[in-house]
Amino acid sequence: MSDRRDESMARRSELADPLGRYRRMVEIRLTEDIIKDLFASGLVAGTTHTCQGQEAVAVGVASVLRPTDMVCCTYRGHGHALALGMPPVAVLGEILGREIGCVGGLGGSMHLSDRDIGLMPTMAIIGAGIPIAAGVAWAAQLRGRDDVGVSLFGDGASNIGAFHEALNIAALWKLPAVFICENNLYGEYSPLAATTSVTDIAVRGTAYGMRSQIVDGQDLEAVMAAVGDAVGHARAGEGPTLIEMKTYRFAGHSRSDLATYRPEGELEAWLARDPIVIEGERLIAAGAATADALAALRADVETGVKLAVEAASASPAPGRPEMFRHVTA
Amino acid sequence: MSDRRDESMARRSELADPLGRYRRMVEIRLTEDIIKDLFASGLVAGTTHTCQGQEAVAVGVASVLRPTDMVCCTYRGHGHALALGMPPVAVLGEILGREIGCVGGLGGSMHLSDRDIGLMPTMAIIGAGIPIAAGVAWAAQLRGRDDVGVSLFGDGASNIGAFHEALNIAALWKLPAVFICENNLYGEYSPLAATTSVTDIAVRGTAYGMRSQIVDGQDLEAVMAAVGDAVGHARAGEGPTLIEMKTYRFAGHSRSDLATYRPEGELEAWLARDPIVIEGERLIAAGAATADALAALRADVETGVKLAVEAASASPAPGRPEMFRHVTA
Amino acid sequence: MPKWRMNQAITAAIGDEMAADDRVLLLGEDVGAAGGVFKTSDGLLERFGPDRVRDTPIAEMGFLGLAVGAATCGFRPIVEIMFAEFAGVALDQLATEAAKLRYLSRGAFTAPLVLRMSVGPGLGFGAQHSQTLETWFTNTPGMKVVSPSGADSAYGLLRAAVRDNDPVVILEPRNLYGEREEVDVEAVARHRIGEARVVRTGGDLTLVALGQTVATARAVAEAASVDVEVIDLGTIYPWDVATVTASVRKTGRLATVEANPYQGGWGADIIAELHRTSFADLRGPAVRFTCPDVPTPYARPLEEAYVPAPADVAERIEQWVSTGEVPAPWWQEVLA
Amino acid sequence: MPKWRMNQAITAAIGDEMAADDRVLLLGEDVGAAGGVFKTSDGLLERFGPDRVRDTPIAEMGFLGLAVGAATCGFRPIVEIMFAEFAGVALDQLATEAAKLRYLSRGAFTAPLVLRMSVGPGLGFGAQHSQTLETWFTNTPGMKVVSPSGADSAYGLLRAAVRDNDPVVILEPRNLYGEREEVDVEAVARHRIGEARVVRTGGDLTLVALGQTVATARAVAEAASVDVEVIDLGTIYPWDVATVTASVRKTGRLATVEANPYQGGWGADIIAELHRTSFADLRGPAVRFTCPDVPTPYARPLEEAYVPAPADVAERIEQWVSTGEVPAPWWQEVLA
Ligand SMILES: Cc1ncc(C[n+]2csc(CCOP(=O)(O)OP(=O)(O)O)c2C)c(N)n1
Ligand SMILES: Cc1ncc(C[n+]2csc(CCOP(=O)(O)OP(=O)(O)O)c2C)c(N)n1
Ligand SMILES: [Mg+2]
Ligand SMILES: [Mg+2]
Repeated sequence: MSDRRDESMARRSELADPLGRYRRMVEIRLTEDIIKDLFASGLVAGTTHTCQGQEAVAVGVASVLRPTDMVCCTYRGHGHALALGMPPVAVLGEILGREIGCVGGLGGSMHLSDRDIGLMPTMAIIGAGIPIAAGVAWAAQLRGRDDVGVSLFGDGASNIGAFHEALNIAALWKLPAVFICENNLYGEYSPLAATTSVTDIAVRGTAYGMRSQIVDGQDLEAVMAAVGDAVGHARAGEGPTLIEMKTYRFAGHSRSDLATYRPEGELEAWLARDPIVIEGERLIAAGAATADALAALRADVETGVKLAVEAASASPAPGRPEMFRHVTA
Repeated sequence: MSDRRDESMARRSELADPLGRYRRMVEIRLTEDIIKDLFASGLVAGTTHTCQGQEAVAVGVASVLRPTDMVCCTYRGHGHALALGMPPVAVLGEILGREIGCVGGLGGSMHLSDRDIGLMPTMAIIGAGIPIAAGVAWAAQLRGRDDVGVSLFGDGASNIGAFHEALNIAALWKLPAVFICENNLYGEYSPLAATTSVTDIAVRGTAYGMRSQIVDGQDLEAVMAAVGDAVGHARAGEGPTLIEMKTYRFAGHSRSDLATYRPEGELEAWLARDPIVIEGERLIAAGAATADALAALRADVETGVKLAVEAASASPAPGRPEMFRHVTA
Repeated sequence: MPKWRMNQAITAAIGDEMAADDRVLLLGEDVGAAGGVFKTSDGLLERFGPDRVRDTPIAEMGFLGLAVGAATCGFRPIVEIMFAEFAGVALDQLATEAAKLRYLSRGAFTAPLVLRMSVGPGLGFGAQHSQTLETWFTNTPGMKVVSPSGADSAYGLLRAAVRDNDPVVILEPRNLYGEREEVDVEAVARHRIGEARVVRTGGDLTLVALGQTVATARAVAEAASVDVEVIDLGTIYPWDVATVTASVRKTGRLATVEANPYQGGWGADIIAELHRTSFADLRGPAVRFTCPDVPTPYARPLEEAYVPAPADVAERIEQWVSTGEVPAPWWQEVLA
Repeated sequence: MPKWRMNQAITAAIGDEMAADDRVLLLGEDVGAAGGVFKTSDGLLERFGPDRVRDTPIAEMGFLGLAVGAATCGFRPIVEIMFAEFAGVALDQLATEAAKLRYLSRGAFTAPLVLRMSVGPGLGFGAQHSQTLETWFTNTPGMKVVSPSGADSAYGLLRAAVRDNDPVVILEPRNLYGEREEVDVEAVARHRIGEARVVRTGGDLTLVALGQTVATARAVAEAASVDVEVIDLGTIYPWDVATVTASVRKTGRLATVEANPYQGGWGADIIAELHRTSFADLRGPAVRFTCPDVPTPYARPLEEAYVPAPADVAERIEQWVSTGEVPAPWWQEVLA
């Protein structure tokens, strides 16, 4: 599907521009909102995990990567897919289980991927993507390329064995990898303090002699700066970095979660740090846009996402023979 | 077998006395030497992992524990079994696959255990015993007992996922556990630096907010002091400790390993820090023994171990029906 | 008799065992404050407190290992691993540690724990959250593996599992958590580990089912013109050879219906063993109705086609009984 | 033709593939400087350097995952996991990630890796280092599982596995590493994944063997007065139905010999499938000769009794063919 490729690549380039990045954050927000609605309305079975509130991480990471860098994210991956360039229709189509989806409707919400934009199959087993991303980095190192492998995972994932094993090896072999923990303060319904013996995931870098950093994940520019630095470090052959993004998911863990476990006021405090608002204000302050222009942009994006839902809904489900393809070579 | 129990308990009490501890270190050394010979002579199949050079850790740990504390060690566990009170004949008999062995010859060299002395089944999967020991500590905590769970493992084991998962939970739940890493500088044939991204395993405590300490594992008194302190901390409900014992195995990894991978002079340098010699000199300096007395003691132990080999060899192999017992309840 | 959803029955069984025996613990991700992601422990934290109902980090190897340790000290932990696939990060503690402790210590250390996991396709969870994975657990002496077919057996088997002195794995069909069934809490002894149940008698063919396929098999029996005897295997390791053998002696025909891929699936063990015990009784070859040998597809129509469909199975059985010809798996037509 | 020990043949196969294709990598614990704990990579570090022959930490999940990642980028990693039991800490990366990558990406990402593990009882390694564990791997579409029976097939299957575009698991019988066999490096194509080999022709009975039991089956054939056809299955997933079916058409009798516990062992799948494909050809029930359903005992005489003994199997086969009576497992006598 080379049309898809061209479109994705064009979308990726849009991130070079501050307004393009802002627009992408808005697109992620609106797409996730619609996805929640689709599930809520019973139109889709299964489960989904949206990332409202974490858009700055997705867009910030994608903005400093090349398409030949490889990203291994999780089931909470719609934002990353969109940020890396995947068109909304490919995300929505996959979630709806349609041919037009990024993997033809065979994967579903938890398994977006597209090789062209450097998005690995998103793995739905906690921690599984961390060593895989390290392996991708190893491949780049072996080839003498300066591409990097990027692993995105949650705070909860920092408690699982694969995290530990992968970070030790990555540090030991000085792999060109960037490990990005999106610390959104919860793993499912459990707050960080109930599952994790430290408050800052970044301190775990010490256990591997790995450089690490805490970043304000609501601030697009902070994200770009930190990831850009880590990527540069990796490309230069200096080894991996662990970055902890302090962030928050505005919605529940998955489709059915109303997030009643949150302490009062917590969501509100974080809503006050909405990454889209922060970036919008910055653009306005810098004279790069007016409030009206941003509102118009939002309306435009909304139209696009609605069209994407229509296009996705119009796409047929994959035919039965598809089920038998790509099992083995 | 309550005779066995009485004998083991009596042996355990001998550790209250400095000379008893010295004697036990010698016994471990000589037993391990004989085990190496038994395998070398082809008398035993399978594999074995001896601990010459690490005796101070085994005896030091056992000396500060109660029989109701539980110890989970590894396939390199003969020293711990003997230190905790298991008679040489039960160790040797198990390794020879005889009825008289601690588990009737069904387990073998890698699977010594005895509930009476608090020795859990020794697990031969790297890292497996670490969460199990934490679980034992959890049980004590739940019961409101001040017993502790002790996990012994190697430097190489600190790179496996189970280590990470167990230490996080133990710190989080403030379990009465003591995690003791016997850093003997090698995991099989690989030196620490080839497998581990840090030099001191103790720094890994930071990743869990867990207190940790580096100890001279060749010095019996230092071992006792550090483990005693950690055990006290645990019994008081203050939570777990990670202790790194700097030590060395004088022999190869297992029966067939000649350890040719060691850099020149390394073994010699460590032989100069033989824990038995260090403790012997201390006893002499303190006037607690003469060199002659220690030599006599050694000869006496040697006789005992030889008798144990004879008794073990005279014991029959388990009968076929034994193979079918204790599979399920 | 209460008509419970299966997750309510599970909650009740855990609650009843915890009330009866204070050595019983519950641990897993979000089993406490949240009451379980499938609501299989709703209210238990409030009832039994955080010592006994324990939320864990995402660390299946770690908390299963903790349960093994606590079990050796006399506790009876019930461990929840949310999806059976996650056993892929923890299998060691079950199969290589817990199942061998008793043997390796000549009975001095045992691991009377229960490991509950949800299994099965059908809910749109995709390739990594839809398998049944029995065969990861069914060639390891020292443990037991059961799978309930509804609220009643979920209640009964769970209570039996907690009281069992060995590690017991419970594979809970995820698509049944919300299904209601009458639960006879008095007659809990009807569900014994190692015992299959004839849930529908019939004379023409024995259809062996497990977990979520018991409903499939019942529907097949309703739909088919031949007289199908349905056996709910209940325990898959060690399974009940005697009950299946007795049934086949009567019917002379054997089939299985499974929610897993064909090659290497659990039904093969049933058929191979019956081949030995009942060769003379079998009037023709036994047949397995399973999913095809592909990962679970996501798109709804594909996933629906993936699992054995009652109407399709019924039709093939009818043809088989009338013509004597062994039905080939449906996907052979698609692939041809 | 060289007469190599199996570990030499493995080393040669790895070396030949690495020489032929610089995308081939080798990684695992002590595979480099030490040449492998079973000496299956002796000299390869010197030959190919530390980039391509890589010692790893003790972190099976981690380094298998790294191999998956590298494989998606076009490398062909050969991963050594020393004992198959250790897959219990890493199974996720194989069965839930590597095997599903191709499907989930519609072919865009694949994991052409080889996972070598040593298996089997017989060497006094005790209950946690002696299992064969096929069934952990044989109901997962998307990967392949083979097991060599000596130096020749170890060489051939390994070369085929490296060239295969899917994850291939190689279960190497540990007791054969030191055994010599002629290796026909030219005729490597004789060993194809998915193809069984008739290694001894016979007319009375088909005896299907895998890995270390191929030698057992050959010895049975030598010892027995009946004419036994021995099939070396070679690949256990997906296994070669056609070859076994053709043999049974000729012999009319089928048995398996397995180095694993009885219930749920791989032989059941063979028999169940043959029951379907060859019902009319089978003159009587098929039989499985396996280990008993207990963990592997350590004491030498017990471990010797644990694995199927050629003389015993031969005797039972003779009785069976002459009397028509199905032999019961030997341990039923002990247990009775
Ligand atoms: C090995 C494993 N265990 C459990 C789960 C179930 N699970 C899915 S998401 C999730 C929470 C993950 O939390 P975190 O890593 O913080 O990521 P977030 O969802 O917050 O983005 C859990 C426990 C899983 N997918 N894999
Ligand atoms: C999961 C697992 N991987 C690999 C092994 C094989 N193995 C046995 S001992 C050993 C080395 C362990 O090194 P370390 O932890 O330092 O302990 P030491 O032997 O030095 O006491 C290895 C790799 C194993 N038993 N389990
Ligand atoms: Mg989180
Ligand atoms: Mg070591």
